Amino acid sequence: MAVPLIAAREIVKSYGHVEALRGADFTLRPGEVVALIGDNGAGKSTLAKILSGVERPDEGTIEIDGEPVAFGSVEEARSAGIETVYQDLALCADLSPAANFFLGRERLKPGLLGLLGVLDNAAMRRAAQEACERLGVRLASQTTPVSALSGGQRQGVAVARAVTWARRAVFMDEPTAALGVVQTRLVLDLIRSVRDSGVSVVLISHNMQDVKAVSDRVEVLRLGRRVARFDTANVSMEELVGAMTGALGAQEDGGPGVPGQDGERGRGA
Amino acid sequence: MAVPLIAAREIVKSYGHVEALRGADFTLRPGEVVALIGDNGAGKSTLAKILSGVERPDEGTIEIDGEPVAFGSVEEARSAGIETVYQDLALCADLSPAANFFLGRERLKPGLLGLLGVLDNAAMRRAAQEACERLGVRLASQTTPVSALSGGQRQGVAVARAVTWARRAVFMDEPTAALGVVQTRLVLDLIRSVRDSGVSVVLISHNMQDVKAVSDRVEVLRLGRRVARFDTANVSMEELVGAMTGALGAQEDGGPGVPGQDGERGRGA
Amino acid sequence: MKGVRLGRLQVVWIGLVLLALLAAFSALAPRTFPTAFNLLNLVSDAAILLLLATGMTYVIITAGIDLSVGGVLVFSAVAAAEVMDATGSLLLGTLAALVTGLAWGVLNGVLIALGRIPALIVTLGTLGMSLGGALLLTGGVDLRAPTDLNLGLGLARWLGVPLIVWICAAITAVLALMLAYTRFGRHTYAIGSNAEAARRGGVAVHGHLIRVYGLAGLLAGLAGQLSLAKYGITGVSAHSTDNLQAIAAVVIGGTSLFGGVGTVAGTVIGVFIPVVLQNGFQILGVRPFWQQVVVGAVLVAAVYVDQWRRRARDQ
Amino acid sequence: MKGVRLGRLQVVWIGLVLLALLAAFSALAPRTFPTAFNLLNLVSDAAILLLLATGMTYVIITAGIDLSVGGVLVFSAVAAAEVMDATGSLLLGTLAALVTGLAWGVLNGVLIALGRIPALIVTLGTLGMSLGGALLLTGGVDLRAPTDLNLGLGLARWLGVPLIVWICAAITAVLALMLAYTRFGRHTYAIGSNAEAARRGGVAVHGHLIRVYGLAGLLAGLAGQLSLAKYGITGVSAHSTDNLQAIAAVVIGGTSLFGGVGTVAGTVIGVFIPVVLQNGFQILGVRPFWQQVVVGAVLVAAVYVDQWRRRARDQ
Amino acid sequence: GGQGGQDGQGGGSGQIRVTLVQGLAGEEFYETMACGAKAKAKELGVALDVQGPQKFDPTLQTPIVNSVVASKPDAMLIAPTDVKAMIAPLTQAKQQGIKIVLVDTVVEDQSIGLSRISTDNVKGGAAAAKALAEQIGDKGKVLVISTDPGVSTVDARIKGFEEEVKASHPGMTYLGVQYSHNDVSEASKIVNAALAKDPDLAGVFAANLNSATGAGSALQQAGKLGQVKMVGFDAGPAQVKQLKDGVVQALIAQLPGDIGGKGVEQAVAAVKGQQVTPSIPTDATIVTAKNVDQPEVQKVLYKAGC
Ligand SMILES: Nc1ncnc2c1ncn2[C@@H]1O[C@H](COP(=O)(O)OP(=O)(O)OP(=O)(O)O)[C@@H](O)[C@H]1O
Ligand SMILES: Nc1ncnc2c1ncn2[C@@H]1O[C@H](COP(=O)(O)OP(=O)(O)OP(=O)(O)O)[C@@H](O)[C@H]1O
Ligand SMILES: [Mg+2]
Ligand SMILES: [Mg+2]
Repeated sequence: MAVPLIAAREIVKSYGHVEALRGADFTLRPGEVVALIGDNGAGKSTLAKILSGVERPDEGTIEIDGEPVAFGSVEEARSAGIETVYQDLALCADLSPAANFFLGRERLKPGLLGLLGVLDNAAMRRAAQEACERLGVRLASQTTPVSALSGGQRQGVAVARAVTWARRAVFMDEPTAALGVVQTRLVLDLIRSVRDSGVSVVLISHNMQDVKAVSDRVEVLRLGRRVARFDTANVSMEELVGAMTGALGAQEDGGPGVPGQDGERGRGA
Repeated sequence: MAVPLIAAREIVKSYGHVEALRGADFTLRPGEVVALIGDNGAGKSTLAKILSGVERPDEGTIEIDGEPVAFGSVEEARSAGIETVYQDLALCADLSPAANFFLGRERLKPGLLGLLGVLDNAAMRRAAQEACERLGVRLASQTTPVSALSGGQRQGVAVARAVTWARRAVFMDEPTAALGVVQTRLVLDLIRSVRDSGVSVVLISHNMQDVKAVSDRVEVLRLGRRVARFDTANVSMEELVGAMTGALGAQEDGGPGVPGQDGERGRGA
Repeated sequence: MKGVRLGRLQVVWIGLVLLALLAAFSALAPRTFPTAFNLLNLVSDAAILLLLATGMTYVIITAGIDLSVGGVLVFSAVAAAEVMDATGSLLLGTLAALVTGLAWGVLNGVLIALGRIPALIVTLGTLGMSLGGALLLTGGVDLRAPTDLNLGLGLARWLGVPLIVWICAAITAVLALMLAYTRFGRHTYAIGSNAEAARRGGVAVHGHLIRVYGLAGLLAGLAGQLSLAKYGITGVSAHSTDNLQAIAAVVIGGTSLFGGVGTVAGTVIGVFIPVVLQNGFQILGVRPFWQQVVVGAVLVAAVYVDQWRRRARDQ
Repeated sequence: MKGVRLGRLQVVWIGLVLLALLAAFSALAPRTFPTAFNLLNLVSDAAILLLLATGMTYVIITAGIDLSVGGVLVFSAVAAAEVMDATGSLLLGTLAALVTGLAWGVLNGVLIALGRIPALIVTLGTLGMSLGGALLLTGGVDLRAPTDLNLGLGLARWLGVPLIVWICAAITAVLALMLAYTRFGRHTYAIGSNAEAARRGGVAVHGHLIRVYGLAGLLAGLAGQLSLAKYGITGVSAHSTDNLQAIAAVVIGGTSLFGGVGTVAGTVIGVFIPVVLQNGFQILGVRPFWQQVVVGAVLVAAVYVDQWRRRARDQ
Repeated sequence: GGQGGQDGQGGGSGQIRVTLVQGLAGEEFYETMACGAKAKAKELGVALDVQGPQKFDPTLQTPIVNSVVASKPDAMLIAPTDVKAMIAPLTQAKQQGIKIVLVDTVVEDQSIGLSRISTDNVKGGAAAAKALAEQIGDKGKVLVISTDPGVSTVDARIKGFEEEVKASHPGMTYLGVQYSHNDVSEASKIVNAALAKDPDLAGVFAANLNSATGAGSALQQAGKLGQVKMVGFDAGPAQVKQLKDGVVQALIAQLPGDIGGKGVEQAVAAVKGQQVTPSIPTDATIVTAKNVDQPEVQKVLYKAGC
C-alpha cells in the first residue's frame, strides 16, 4: 500500500465562471473501495471525469502509480486500466446494448473478415447478455436500441460495461441511482468481488447505507474541495452527513470567503 | 375516501413487441402518499406517463373522481391538477432553470406588455429560485442553461416545478435518485407537507427506506401487472422485496405463461 | 458577469468579425467602399434576404429547416403580380402575397407537425410545388410589377434610406424582440431544445410549429412583394439559392442546426458578412472566380474565429 | 420477429413505395415505361448521384452534412481533364480525380472535427472554394474529356449494362456492407448517436470524422471522373444542385438529419424515387411545370407513407 | 485588380477605367466576350475590369452594378439580365456620370446606353429551327431542352424556334420544352424519357451547352447518335468538339468576342467625348460540320481562353 494507484492534488476546474473544483485532492490505493461523497454540485462528477480523461483540469497534478500523467484523452486513462460509469451514462441511444457494451473495443470476426473490420455481432451479443445478467438486468433483446430501455436497464448496461473492462480502477458515478432493490444488491456484491479481484473502486453515491456497506474509506467533497477523509469502519452516519453539509469540519470550509453557489444564493434572496 | 382520485384498470401498453404494461391496475385516493414500486422494467414509468397524459394506453380505463377520462394530452391531465416528475426529468437543456420551471405557464408582464406576450423574467427567476431553495437546491445562477447543472441540481429543478404546480396529485418518478442526503430529506419532508395540503403523491422509488418513511400505502408492479398492495404500516421490508421479485405473490404471477423479458432471457441462455 | 445573458454574448465575436471586414475594406478602398452610396446599397441588397433569414432563424431554432422560402417568395410575387394586374390595387396585391406566403408556410407546418414528415422533405416538396405552381401561373415567363409599385415603393426613400430597408429592418427588430422576450419566443426555444419536454410541459408543440412555419412563409410572401417592388420582376428563375443563403446566414450568426439556441441579432450579422465580402471584393476588382474562392475561405475563417473565441471564454 | 434488425425493417416501406410507383407507371404506360431500354436508362442516370448519396449517407449518419459534393465533383473532373490532357494517361487522370476529391474531403473533415466549425458552414465554404478553383483552372470554359475516355469507359457495357453502372453499384454495395457490418460503420453510427459518449467510449471521434468526410470527398472525386467519362465534359456550371439532390435521397431513404440512424439501402431507394417520378411523368406526357408540382407532392406523400407505417408498427 | 482607390474621374486625367458586367460569370459566351473586350482594351491602353453574377438574373446582377458604380469607373459595359429590372440600377449609374454601353442584351428605357451592341436571340432561335429542319428533312418530332424557365435570352431563343417551326415547317411536330435546370444529368434523363416515349424522335434543339451535353450523352448511350439530329446554341470549344464528334449537327454561333471588342471601342469613344454609334446589331451564324473549317466560320467560334 505504499504508492497510491491514483493521487490527484490541488485540482482546479472552472466552467466559465462556475468553479466546479477549487483545489480538490483525491487518493485511491490499489485494491480498495473508496466512496466519494458530497452534496449536489460539490464537484464529484467533475472530479471523476477529470480522472477518467474526459475533461482536462485547469490546474493540479495527477499521479498514477506515483508517475505524473496528463490525461489528454479517454484513451490514455483507459490504457492505464481505468473505466468509468458516468452519471449521464454516456450511452449511444441509437445503438443496441451490445454495441454500447463493446463501443470502442468491438470484437471482430476471426480470420480474413476480421482483418477487414467485420464485426462479430453474435459473440458481442452473447457476451453483453451474460454481463448484464450477472447484474440481474434483463433485456428484452440485445438488438433493440438503448433508447427503448427503462432507466434501470440503461444503468445496468453502463455498469456491466465498465466493470467488464476495468483492469486497475472503476469510477462509478451513482451507479445504483436508477436500479431496483435486487439489482442494487447485485451491484454492491459486484463492487466487492471486483475489489477482491484487485481492481480498485471509487463509488460516488448519495446513499449512505450503500456507502457504509461496501466502502473501505470515504472521501468527502464540499464546494470543490476535499474536506474530510474517514475510514468507513470508524465513522458514523451523522459524521458523514455533517462533513458533507459543512456542519462539521468548518475549519476547511473557508468561512464567508467562499462564494460561488453561496454567493449567488445570497444575492437571489 | 369513498371515490378514488385516480382509478386505472386493466391498462395495457406495448411498444412494438415489448409489452410494458399487461393489464395493470392502480388506485390513488385523495390526500394519500402511495409508493409505486417494482423491479427495473416492471412498467412503473410507463404507468406514470399514461396517468400524466404523456402516453396513450392501448387498452384499459382511467377514472378521475369516478369519471372516466381519456387523456389525449398532457394539457388534459394538468387541468385535472396532475403534475409529474419524469424519470428522465423532461427539461429543456438549453433553457435556464427558471424558464424550465415556468415552461408552458410563463408569467407575463403586467399591463400592455403582458397582452403582447412579453415575459416577466425577473419575477419568474425569483419564484424559481425560491422554490428550489425550499428543496435545498442551490443554483449558481437562474440564467445559465440547465445543461450546465449537476445531476442533482437538475432533479431539484424538476421536483420543485412539479410540486409547485400540482393541485390534486403529483407523480414522482424516482425523484431523489440523484439527490444528496440533505436534499433527499427535504424532498421527503416536502412530500409529507404536500400530502398535508391535500395533494396526493405517487412516489416511485427503489429506496425502501424512503418508501417506508413517507408512504401510506404501497402498490407493487411486476412484469406490467399489479401483483400486491400493502398498507405501509403493516408491511416488512422483506415482504416488499419479495413482492417485487416474485418470491411472494406467485399466485398473481401467471406462472410460466408470462413470457417477455423472461422469455428472451431463456432464449439468450 | 453572471447577469449577462448568454444569447447576447454569442453575437459579440461574430459581430467583431463583421466590423473587422468593414474596417479592412474601408482601409483598402477608402474612397469607394465606405461611402454613404455604397453602404446604402449594401443595406438595400441585404434587406430582403434579411426577412427570409429571420423567418429561418425561428424555424432552425425549433430544430427544423425550410428549403421552400425561395419558391414561396416567387409564388407570392407571381400571385401579387397577377392580382395587381387584374385589380389594379397595390393593397390587394400585397394581401395576395401575404396570404399565399402564409398558406404555403402553414402547409409546411401542418405536414411537419401533424404528418411528422422530416422538415427537409416537406419543404423540398413544397419548394418544387410552389415553384412549379408559379411557373404554371405565368407559363414560365417573368411577370412585371405594375409601374406604380416599382417606381413607388421600389424607389421610395425616407431620411435618405429606401423604404424597403425600413420595412425589413422594422420587421426584423420586432421579430428579434419577440424571440427574446415573449412567450412565443420562449416556446420556440423550448421545442428546439427538447420537443418532448416541451410537450410534457404543456406547450402546444404542433400548433406552435405550424405558427413558426407559417411565420416563415408569411415573411417569404412579404419578401416576394418587396422583391417585386424593388426589381420590378417576379424572378421565377432567380431564387433557387435563397434557401441556402438564408440558412447560411442563420448558422453564421451562431444558431445551431440542432435547435434550441440562436438569436436574430446573430442572423443579421450572418446576412451581412457574405454581402459585405462580395461587395468589397467587387469594389477591389477581384475577379469573380477568385471571389468565390475567397468568400468561401473567409466565411469558414469568420465562423472559426467565433467558435474559437466562444470556446476560449467557456474554458 | 425480435431477431430482425431495425435497420432492415426501416427500408421496407419506402421500398414498397418505390415498387408501387414502378407498378403504377408500368400500368399507365405499359408499352414505354417498363422497357429494358427505359429501365436501363433510369439506372444509368441515377448511377453517379448514387455515389454522392452514399458518401452523404455516412456524413449524415454522423449528424453532419456535406454541401460541397457538387463543387468537389467539378474540381476533380477539371483536375482529371487537365492531367489527362497533359499526360495522356487515363490512369493518372483517375488518380488526380481521386486525390483531389479526397483532399477536399479531408479538408472538410479537419475543419469540422478539429476546427469545430459547423459542417454546414465548412462545406458551404469549400463548395464556393472548389467551384471557384475549378473555374480558375479552366477560365470558366468547360474542358472536354479525352475521346478514349468518353468513348471507352463512357460507353463500355458489360452484360448489356453500362460499365459505369457496375462501378457505382459495386462501390455502393461495398459501402452498404461496410456501414452495416464493420467497425468503421459502427463508429459512424456511434458518433452520430452521441458524439460525447463515443468519445468517452474511446472512439477516435476526430479521426473518424475526417475519414468519413474524406470518404465523401473521394466518392465525389470518383463521381467527377465518371461524369467526365459519361458526359465528356467537366460541367463546371452543371452541379449546383447535386448537394440537395443527394441530401434529399438520403433523407427519403430514412436517414435522420440528426444522425445515428440510416442505411445505404434506404439511400438507394431514395435516389431512385425522384428519378423514377421524373421519368414516369415525362413519359406520361405531364407538362414540365406540372411535373415539378407533382414530383414535390409525391415526394412528401411517399415519405409520409413510410413514416406512418413505421409509426403504426412501433405502436 | 488593384485599382481601388484610384481616382479615375474626369475623363482625361490618368488611365481610362472600364468595367464589363457580364450576364453570367463563367459562361463561355461571356468569357469570350470578356476576351474580346480585354484584347481591345489592351490595344487602346485602357484598364478593364470584369464582373458577373453567378446566375443570369437581375436580382443578382443589381448588387454587382451597385458596387461597380461605387468604385466609379469611367465607363461600364453591361449585358443587362432583364429589360426592365435593370433600368433602376443603371439609371443610378448614369446619374453618377458613368458612360454605359449595352452589350448582348438591352433594357427597355431607350435613354440608357450610349451605344447598344445586341444579339437578336429570337432570330437565333429561328435560325436553329431552320438548321434543324434542314437536318431532319423538314419532318418529324422535335424537342427543345432549355435551362430554367424565366431566363430571358434562352426564352427568346425558344420563342424564335417555336414561331419558326409553327410558321414555316408544317411537317415538323413540336413536342414542347423540357427544362434541365442547367444540369447535364437532368438533360440526359429528359432525352432518355423522350426516347422511351417517342422512339421516332427526329431532332433536338438544345438551347445551351449543358443541355446539349446531357442530351448527347443520352443519344450516345442509346446508340442514336447522328440518327436523332441535334442543334446546339453558341460555339465554344466544347460545342465545336461536339459538332466534330457528330453529337450535334449544327450550332448557332453569335459573335461575343466581336461584341466585347466593339463595346470597349464605343465606351472609350464616349469617355473621350468622341462620336459613338447608337446601335450596332450583330448576327447569328449557322455552323455545321461542312462549313466549320472555313476561315470565315472559324472566325466566329468562341475562344477558350485569352
Ligand atoms: N459542463 C458544465 N458547464 C458549466 N457548469 C458545470 C458543468 N458541469 C458541471 N458544472 C457545475 O459544476 C458544479 C459541480 O458539478 P458536478 O456535476 O461535478 O457536481 P456533483 O458533485 O457530481 O453533483 P451531483 O451529486 O448533483 O451529481 C455544479 O455547480 C455544476 O453546475
Ligand atoms: N419508448 C419505448 N420503446 C420501447 N420499449 C419501451 C419504451 N419505454 C419503455 N419500454 C420498455 O417497457 C418496459 C417497462 O419500462 P418502464 O420504463 O416503464 O420500466 P420501469 O418500471 O420504470 O423501470 P425502471 O425502474 O428501470 O425505471 C421495459 O422493458 C422497457 O424496455
Ligand atoms: Mg454528479
Ligand atoms: Mg422507470
